[in-house]
Amino acid sequence: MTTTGRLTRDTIDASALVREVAGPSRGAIILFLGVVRELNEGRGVTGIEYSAYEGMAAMELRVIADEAGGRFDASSVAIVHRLGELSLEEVSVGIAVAHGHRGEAYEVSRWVIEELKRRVPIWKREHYVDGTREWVDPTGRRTEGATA
Amino acid sequence: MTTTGRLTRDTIDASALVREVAGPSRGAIILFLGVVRELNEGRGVTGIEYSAYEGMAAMELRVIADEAGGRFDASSVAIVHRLGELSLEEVSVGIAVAHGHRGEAYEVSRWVIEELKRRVPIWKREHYVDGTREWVDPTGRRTEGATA
Amino acid sequence: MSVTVLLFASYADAFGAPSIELDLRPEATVADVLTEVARHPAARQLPPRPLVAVNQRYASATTSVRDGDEVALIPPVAGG
Amino acid sequence: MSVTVLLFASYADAFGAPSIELDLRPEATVADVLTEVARHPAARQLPPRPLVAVNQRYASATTSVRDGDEVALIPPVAGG
Repeated sequence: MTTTGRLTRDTIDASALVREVAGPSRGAIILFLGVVRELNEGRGVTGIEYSAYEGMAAMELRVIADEAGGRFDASSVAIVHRLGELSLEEVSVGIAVAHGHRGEAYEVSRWVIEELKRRVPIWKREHYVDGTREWVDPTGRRTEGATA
Repeated sequence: MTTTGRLTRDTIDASALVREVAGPSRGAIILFLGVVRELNEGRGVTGIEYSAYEGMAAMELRVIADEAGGRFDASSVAIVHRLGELSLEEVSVGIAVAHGHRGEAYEVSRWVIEELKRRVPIWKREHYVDGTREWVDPTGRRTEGATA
Repeated sequence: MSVTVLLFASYADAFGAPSIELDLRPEATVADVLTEVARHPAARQLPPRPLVAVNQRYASATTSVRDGDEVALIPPVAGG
Repeated sequence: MSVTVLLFASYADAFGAPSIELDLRPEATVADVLTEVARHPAARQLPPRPLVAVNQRYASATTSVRDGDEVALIPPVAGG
């Protein structure tokens, strides 16, 4: 059983991630890829800049991978999150899960991405077609310029 | 929006499948891979031989991809199923789904593999470590030698 | 009319052939196909009501079978 | 004691710095950290109770902060 979580500044290699979790006892592999989209809430995006509290984020990724591996017996999990400047269609996060059975593989995969979004200290600043940049706050609050 | 479904006798290229569905409007990609396992219901497996009613199976794969694409607006779906003799750890089926949102991508992916298993006329004969071979019947009935 | 019924996987093994020829009345249905198939000794190795496809689509008992149609018996599928 | 509080992303922008120094009483808690942070004019750009990590783990208001601990304010996370 493999469980790994890490940050990278390099392009994410999806095939390598799949190979990390594959094994002869695991008949189902799910790979989740998050990709930079051209539109977010109706605004044209040209790229995204990801940053992190690196030590803590790397540790949280490892903890999530370990917890996911233990949640369902014998699931292998590899998580990698990209940092730095990403262009459209680049992969920001890759999660590979392998399990003996597909139902569990789907469940683990979904759990990992939701936990990652909930607790790993990573931030993104979107760059828009109009030249502006803004930190994305999934809680819906605008941090900058929020004071009257 | 891409939707494709097909059979192949070649190794399934997971990265190529992902590229087929990727696009700047689709932020989430799910790749499902089915892999030949070394054990099935406690019996040691050395390989699997897949065969199909090829014309109908190819058509059903295309229909499932199209239905999946239409089920959730703007999802791209590529399905490929391998035929022939496969060794342990080889990929028997690959399903790539891309969507603007991950929730839908997971749902579509899961729906496709369940439909494929339910209705596409593909059969597999497992080869066991003891040298025997048997057609797998997921309905639990043994076809061969079932008569008294 | 004579209809060729395609056989696959365990069904082909049971019949020892990739297809069988059936002699059917002209206005036949899938139910007639199954009745004729059941006369064959090898049919004892099949389920009581095997799935049938006509022209590469799953058919019901009442689906018509015409001269020249592609008819197939579909063993329990096991893709994935 | 003096504690360095790490700032990231929008919080670093708000304070115009990657960290701030706080002067805390020796037996301090995360609640004390937040009270001191709130005195800073830039804190008006933060939520009322920002998340805090102590030694790279999420902390509650009652978590102790000791000399040498790594303290950080965590903006709403947006990974994925």
